[in-house]
Amino acid sequence: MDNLLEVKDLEVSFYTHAGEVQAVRGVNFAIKQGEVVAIVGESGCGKSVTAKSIMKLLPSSNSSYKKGSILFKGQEIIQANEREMKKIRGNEIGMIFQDPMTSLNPTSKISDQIAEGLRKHRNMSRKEALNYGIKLLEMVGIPHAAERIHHYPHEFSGGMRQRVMIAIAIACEPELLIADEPTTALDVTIQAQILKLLKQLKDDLNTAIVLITHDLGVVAELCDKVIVMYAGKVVETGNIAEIFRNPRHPYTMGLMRSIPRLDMQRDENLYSIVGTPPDLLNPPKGCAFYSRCKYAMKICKDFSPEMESLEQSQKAACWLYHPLAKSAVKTS
Amino acid sequence: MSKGNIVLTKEMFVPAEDNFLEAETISAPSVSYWRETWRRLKENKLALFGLIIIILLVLMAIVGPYINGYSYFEQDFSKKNQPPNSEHWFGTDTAGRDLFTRAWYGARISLFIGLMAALIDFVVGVIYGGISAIKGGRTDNIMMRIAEVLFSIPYLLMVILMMIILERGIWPIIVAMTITGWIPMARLVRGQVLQLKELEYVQAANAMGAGTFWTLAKHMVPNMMGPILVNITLTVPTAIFAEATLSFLGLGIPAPEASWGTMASDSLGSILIGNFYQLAIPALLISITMFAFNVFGDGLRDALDPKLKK
Amino acid sequence: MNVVEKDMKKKTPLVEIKNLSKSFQMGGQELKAVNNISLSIQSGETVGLVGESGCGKSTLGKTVIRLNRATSGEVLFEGDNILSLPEKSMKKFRKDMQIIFQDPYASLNPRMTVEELIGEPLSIHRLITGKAKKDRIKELILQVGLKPEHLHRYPHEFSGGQRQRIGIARALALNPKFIVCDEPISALDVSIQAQVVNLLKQLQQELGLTYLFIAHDLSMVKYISDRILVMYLGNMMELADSESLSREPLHPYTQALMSAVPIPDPAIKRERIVLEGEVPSPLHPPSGCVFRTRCMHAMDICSKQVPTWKEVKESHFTACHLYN
Amino acid sequence: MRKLKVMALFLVVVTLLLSGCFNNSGTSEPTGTKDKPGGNNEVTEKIIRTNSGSEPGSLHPGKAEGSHDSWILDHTFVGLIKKTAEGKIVPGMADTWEQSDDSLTWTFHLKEGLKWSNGDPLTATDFEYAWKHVLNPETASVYAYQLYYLEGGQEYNAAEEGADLKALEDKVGVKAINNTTLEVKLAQPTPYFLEVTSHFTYYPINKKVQEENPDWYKEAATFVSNGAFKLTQWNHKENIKLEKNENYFAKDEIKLDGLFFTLIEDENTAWQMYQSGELDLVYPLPQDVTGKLMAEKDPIFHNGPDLSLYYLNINTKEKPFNNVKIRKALSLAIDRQTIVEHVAQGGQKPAYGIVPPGILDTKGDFQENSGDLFKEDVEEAKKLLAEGLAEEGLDKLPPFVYTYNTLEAHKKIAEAVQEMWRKNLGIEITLENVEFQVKLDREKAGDFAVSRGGWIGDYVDPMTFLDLWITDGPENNSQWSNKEYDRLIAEAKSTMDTAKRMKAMHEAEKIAIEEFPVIPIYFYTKPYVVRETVTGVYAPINRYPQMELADIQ
Amino acid sequence: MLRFAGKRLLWALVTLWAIITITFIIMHSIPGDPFAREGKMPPAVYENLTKHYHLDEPLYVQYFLYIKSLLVFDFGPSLKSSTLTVNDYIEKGFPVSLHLGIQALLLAVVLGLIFGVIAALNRNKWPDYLSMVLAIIGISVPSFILATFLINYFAVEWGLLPAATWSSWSHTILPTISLAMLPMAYIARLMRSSMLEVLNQDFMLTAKSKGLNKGFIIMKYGVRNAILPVVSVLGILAANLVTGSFVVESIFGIPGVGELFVDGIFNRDYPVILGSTIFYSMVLIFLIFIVDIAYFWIDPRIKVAGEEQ
Repeated sequence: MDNLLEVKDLEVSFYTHAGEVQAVRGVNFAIKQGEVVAIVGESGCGKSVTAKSIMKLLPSSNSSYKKGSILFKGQEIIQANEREMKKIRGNEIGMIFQDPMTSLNPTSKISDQIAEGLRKHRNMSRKEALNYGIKLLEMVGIPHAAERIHHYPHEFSGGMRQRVMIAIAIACEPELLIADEPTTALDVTIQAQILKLLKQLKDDLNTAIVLITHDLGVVAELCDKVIVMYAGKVVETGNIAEIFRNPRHPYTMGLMRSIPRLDMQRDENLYSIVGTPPDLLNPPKGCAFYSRCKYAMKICKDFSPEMESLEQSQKAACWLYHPLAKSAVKTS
Repeated sequence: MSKGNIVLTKEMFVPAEDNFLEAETISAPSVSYWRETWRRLKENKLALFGLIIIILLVLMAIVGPYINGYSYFEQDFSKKNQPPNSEHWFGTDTAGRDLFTRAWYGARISLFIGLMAALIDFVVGVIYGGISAIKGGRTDNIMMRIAEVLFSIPYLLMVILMMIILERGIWPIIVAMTITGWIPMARLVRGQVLQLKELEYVQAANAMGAGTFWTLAKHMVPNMMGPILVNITLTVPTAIFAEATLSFLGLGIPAPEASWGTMASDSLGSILIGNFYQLAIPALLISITMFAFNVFGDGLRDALDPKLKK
Repeated sequence: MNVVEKDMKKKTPLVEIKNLSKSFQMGGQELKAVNNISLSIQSGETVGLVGESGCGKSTLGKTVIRLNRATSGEVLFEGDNILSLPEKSMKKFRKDMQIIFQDPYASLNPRMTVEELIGEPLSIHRLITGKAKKDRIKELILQVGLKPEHLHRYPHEFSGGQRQRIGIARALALNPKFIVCDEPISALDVSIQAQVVNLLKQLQQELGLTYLFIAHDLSMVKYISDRILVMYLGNMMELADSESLSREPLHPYTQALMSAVPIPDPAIKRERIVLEGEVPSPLHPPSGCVFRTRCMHAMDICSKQVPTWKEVKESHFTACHLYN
Repeated sequence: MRKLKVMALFLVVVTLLLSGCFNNSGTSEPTGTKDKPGGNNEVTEKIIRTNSGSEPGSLHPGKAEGSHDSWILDHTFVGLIKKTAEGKIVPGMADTWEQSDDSLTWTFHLKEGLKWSNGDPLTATDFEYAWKHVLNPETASVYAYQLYYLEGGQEYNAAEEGADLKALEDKVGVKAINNTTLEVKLAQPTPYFLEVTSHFTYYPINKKVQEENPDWYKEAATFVSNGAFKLTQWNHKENIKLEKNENYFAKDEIKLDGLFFTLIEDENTAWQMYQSGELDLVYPLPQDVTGKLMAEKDPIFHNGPDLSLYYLNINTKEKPFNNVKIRKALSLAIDRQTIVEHVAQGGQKPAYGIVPPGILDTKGDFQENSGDLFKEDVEEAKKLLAEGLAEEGLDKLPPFVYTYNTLEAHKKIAEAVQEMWRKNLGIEITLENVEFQVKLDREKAGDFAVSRGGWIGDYVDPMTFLDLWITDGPENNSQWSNKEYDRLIAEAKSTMDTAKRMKAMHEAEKIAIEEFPVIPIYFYTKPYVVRETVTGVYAPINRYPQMELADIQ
Repeated sequence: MLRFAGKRLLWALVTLWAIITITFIIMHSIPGDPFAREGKMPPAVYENLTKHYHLDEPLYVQYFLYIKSLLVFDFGPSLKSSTLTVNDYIEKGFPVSLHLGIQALLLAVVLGLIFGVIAALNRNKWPDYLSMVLAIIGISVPSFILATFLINYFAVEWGLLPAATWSSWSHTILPTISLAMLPMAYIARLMRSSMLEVLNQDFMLTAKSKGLNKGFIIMKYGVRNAILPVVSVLGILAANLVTGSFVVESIFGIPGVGELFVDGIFNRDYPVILGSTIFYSMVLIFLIFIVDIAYFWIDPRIKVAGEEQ
């Protein structure tokens, strides 16, 4: 297997005064070179924590890796020390954050912020880094890059800043790019621009991308594989066609159906998932989706389902696909 | 699909009927904002230590002057300049007065000055800053300019003016402390109100038809309490400190009453003749108080700031 | 709602916005956030308001219910110009018009319990007290799908969707006729958005509410609105039935907006109109048609002349030189 | 690039700071006797380093005011006469003098060959010019009234606007008959006139210099004087350096090379500077230090007499203080010895009279001849208080306020007096400290009950104390009035007969003590420290310690 | 920029005028008289003095006379000194106070920032506690006590440094420390809380995700952003420091301008009161202006009002 990144049984917890919050409760996935994988789920489902775990960006003071491993090109990230991480961060893995307005250092020029990584990882001179930075900005579609590179972040609009963030993230041509909700904070028109850009980057640089989002529309545009997370666990994975054509986990189904389509009728009620996700301070012992699930069965309350292969690459964790459950599905 | 010890039966695979009941359940215990703050404060040992010192100081200010049976004013020249001993725990001053009693009597006055100054700062600052920010525009501009001008007028001149208007006693000192002391508070409140004014819950209140006073009392003040409290914890020691400096200039409280400031400035000369303790006692008490209020204020700031939440 | 009803109400619009403008002063310069907007909203109707951030849609929403002071123009509420009323008499109207905010985290005072939050409008207007008030609050919280046991909790203990529902309950407390929904779903997860939208729709049916629904996402707006107004840089671009707007968007900007909505179906491959560039600074809006700098159909005339607002098809208005 | 700029800026600032912008870089601060008291002998220049409060208001004899101005003037100027360490009057600029039979005309004969420090000859005209300059209303001299003894002096000084100043000036009773003869006409006989001429307002000024450069006195470079030392360095607000004046007529008596005054106001710091070897003579001293040094009989400690009285004003116009018995009770209940010993701690003398010691009577010392005019007696005080209250129809003394001006020493005395009254008489009073200016204001307005007062004699004669309390006297804050007292003072003022004068003044003092318009507390002293290596410093009764004749071993 | 400066200048003038007027009113409404003294002063002498200094004129005339002389930057004479005018006092005293103030400011800023940053980086650990305790000692000991202690030990007991006066650089050390302690502590506290806030910002994560060194991140991302609130208080702080401290200057016998503020008032030396007030206000206004400029320089987000792109 030539997996670029392999996450196995990852468990991450935060410690608060109220107790341990099990933010990630066993996540498995793998990404190959040049693949675009989406991690989808509601806020608080652990998708951002998973992303940050890969970069070891979680605050050490109150979080810990409980279990599992993260292998990046065969190297165990969890065991890596700061020095090794510094080589990986920004160099082999780039990261884009959700809010472009706060993710750039407001008191440094863009040129500096791009050049820093290049000078560190690529040993470029100041001048080389600047020229390369201009090239990068042009690449991410910033007009007048040679001039704009000397500007400060606040002189850019949100969309432009996100482009800058992307330029910074891809500066060292990382093999993996983690995009943590890169378009959530942006207008639709700008979102479209950013998605187009990411797609183009993927094609040009053959970068593997982990795209974290709660918007399935975005996923459909860009990704090869989808990982659906719920309450710290992966509930369904599969390639994009499978998932969109035939979502198997009730949560995925719900997600799919709650998106309004332009061709929908007004008086049709939108499908909605009732309730809110469980508190990960005391995760339910059964299926975490139990209390919101239309197809819930008695077993779901007390027993957590395992991931089960359903199609070629599609897997889901749901008791509905247990041989004993046939009747239950019919009645709903 | 069985997982080791779990035996799956068909009955388990019948639809659950009552599962939606838990859909909106919040399992965590309800924690109010202040309780959360208190908890975070408790975690900060230094701040807690500060709080305990403050409480002890206040307690001693209440009972201290009665403990060893001396009065703060009675002089006994035969016992002057005694270093701390079993009879006079903190020693005696140049007039043979018991320093232990005077120190705690002084605590009363100093703490009272500090607390009153803080209270007045708070009231005036909130009202002035609040009105300025809420009215906005030209009124705001003018009010802030007035504050600016006041800030530049010699402090001492106003203190003397106050002392003349208000006659003798402790009040002119307190008013003197606050005469420009409220300006930082007003600025803080103004800044906070300007920020809060834009917040959606304040706008929501406006949309409900809430009046200015309602918004201020219900939404703004409670949400500004954090920074305001922190500021107050700093005003108290600042006022104690400023009283000491005024005492140095001879504008402190009237004799024979004692405040830490007057005790310190009175005994400045004592260090010259080796009666180190006479200066050390008020100086230490001022320092301890400042320390306690400052660490408590710092702790409070951290505890109140949700952004620093772990 | 049948056609007859609709026609009847048309004669007495609940809210009538006439030539409304709102400017801000920025460092001595004038920022025209809302420029000459006219719109009638019928009772029971939902008007969607769409545009990119910074296009003035929120400002318009707030100006209509007088959370901002308008620079010029009128807002007639049931025939009364509420913009010219003294603050005192405004209080009466406040009961009839409410607002639901975008950010469910910022719109609830973190120091108040849910009960206090929902009860606040009742307290302000001193309509009911004691048990009646308690009952009303209970009724409201049930109405938005939460439980009475939640009443003593604080906002931070709720999820975004739950908070938004608390905000809705608060807006409903005074039985308003008109609610400005200021991007109530933009900050929510997709799955939760549906909850809120369904709730709003359901309440509208039950209570006969009138909405001005602001969003930057056409898909949801289209779904909830009867009519949609598209704004760009403070100006009206297009106004039409949501059906006809989505079927046949006239203004290039609307077309681009429609096209930008991602379709959650990998099978559908389409040629998207991706708008280049950014919204220009409203301090220095382009001359003529404000959209011309990003318009793929821009013509000479667009920079010279402001396009007129006209009815291109029945009840379908737009301001674009293409339809001259 | 930016980093470089910041670094450069930082370096500039630091160099600027380290190189320092000290006023006296280049000019020297004398090393004097270094380190430990006892000093060392490596000193080449004999310079005494001392402290002199704040920046002098003026070093122009006609405009100076305040004691520390006069301290420097005393060392730079000399008037017609001089006084010895023992208080004896000896010739100064004047060699001899005589008075007319009616004592109204004095003729002074100046020494020959007198010179100003710049070498100009000093003549009688300089005296005439200087005195008239002081009296000129346009000069606005604070101490002009010191020259009111001269005929026409007050009239000239009090000239209304538009009056013929020239004519009034000509009528002033001072005239240079020739270069060495000065004729002075007095308005009325003044027995202590000779004494008065040692006051700095009577010092001469160099007419030529004054006319050429009216600002001559503002900087060391242009300063011209006639005393033992000349001003050679004046870093305003920092220090003043005096050097031996080679043109001084008695320069052979001067052993020192100069004096160095550091202008530092804080007494504590001054004492600390003495301790760290930066000063050789310190006056005034912090109270606590005085007490300690005196108790230890430290050889560096010296204590001179002082022509001043510490007392309390009582507002005799205010009930119940209009009652003599009550006033007396208050006075008798104060334990002066304790105050002197434990509070003031400067070896002061408890005052049982008004006139301080050190003033010559017909025979012996005026104060000693007076003796203790009353005795402290708590029992008597209680009795008097009860009687006084009964007379006033009161059963208790109403609470009243004791006002003192802001100063540590006054506060401590006030506290002690308060305690004594509380313990001895059982009365409660409030102490109020006000700013000096406010106290003066209140006293002038009669808005006080008891207030702290002090008086420093202008000249060495009992009159400088006794005429304070004449009816409507400008310093009679007690607003006391006694016809007999007024008569006695008038009598003493109008006669040149010393015996008669002294008798009248003794009687007046007795009356004042019977009625207690003021409560005398103590007579000041003048405690100072000077290094043991320094000799010849003496403190005249109405002057700061004089270093003119000092020497360093 | 020029327009901005011009506008500020205009505002400054209006503010100054208000300050002058109010100070004028207050100082004449408190009792006391520059020439009152415990001694006899015949009315004639008093009249001569008041006439000489125009104090016999009605107040409004005095006011206009003062304003008139101000227009040519003449702060008038000192009523207590016939040697130095108010201008002289400021001219001679300000360089000294400025020197001392800058030294104290440098010390306060450098140490304050270091303490603040250390405290924030080690929040609620011993370096935090230690640096805060140090800082708080700075806040808690009034300068007159601190100064007395410093002189007593460094000069009298150990003989390491001169006790007082202002004659060489070594003389400046003790007063600098006395003066710097309070602002240092203040800056340390401010820096700590500001730094804590910055440490929680998203861009800190961005920086980390770039694989940059910790020290680099702390300096360029942390300190650079956290310093802004410190800069904003620097104006007032610096104004107070460079215009001298009465307490420190009088204890150390430093010929600065600090005493003007207090002595002027105690002596009712009207021109000195006004002069020192105006001088202080001008320094304050100027420094706040400088700070605004600095702010503009450090924080690119701040556009100076009135200057749009």
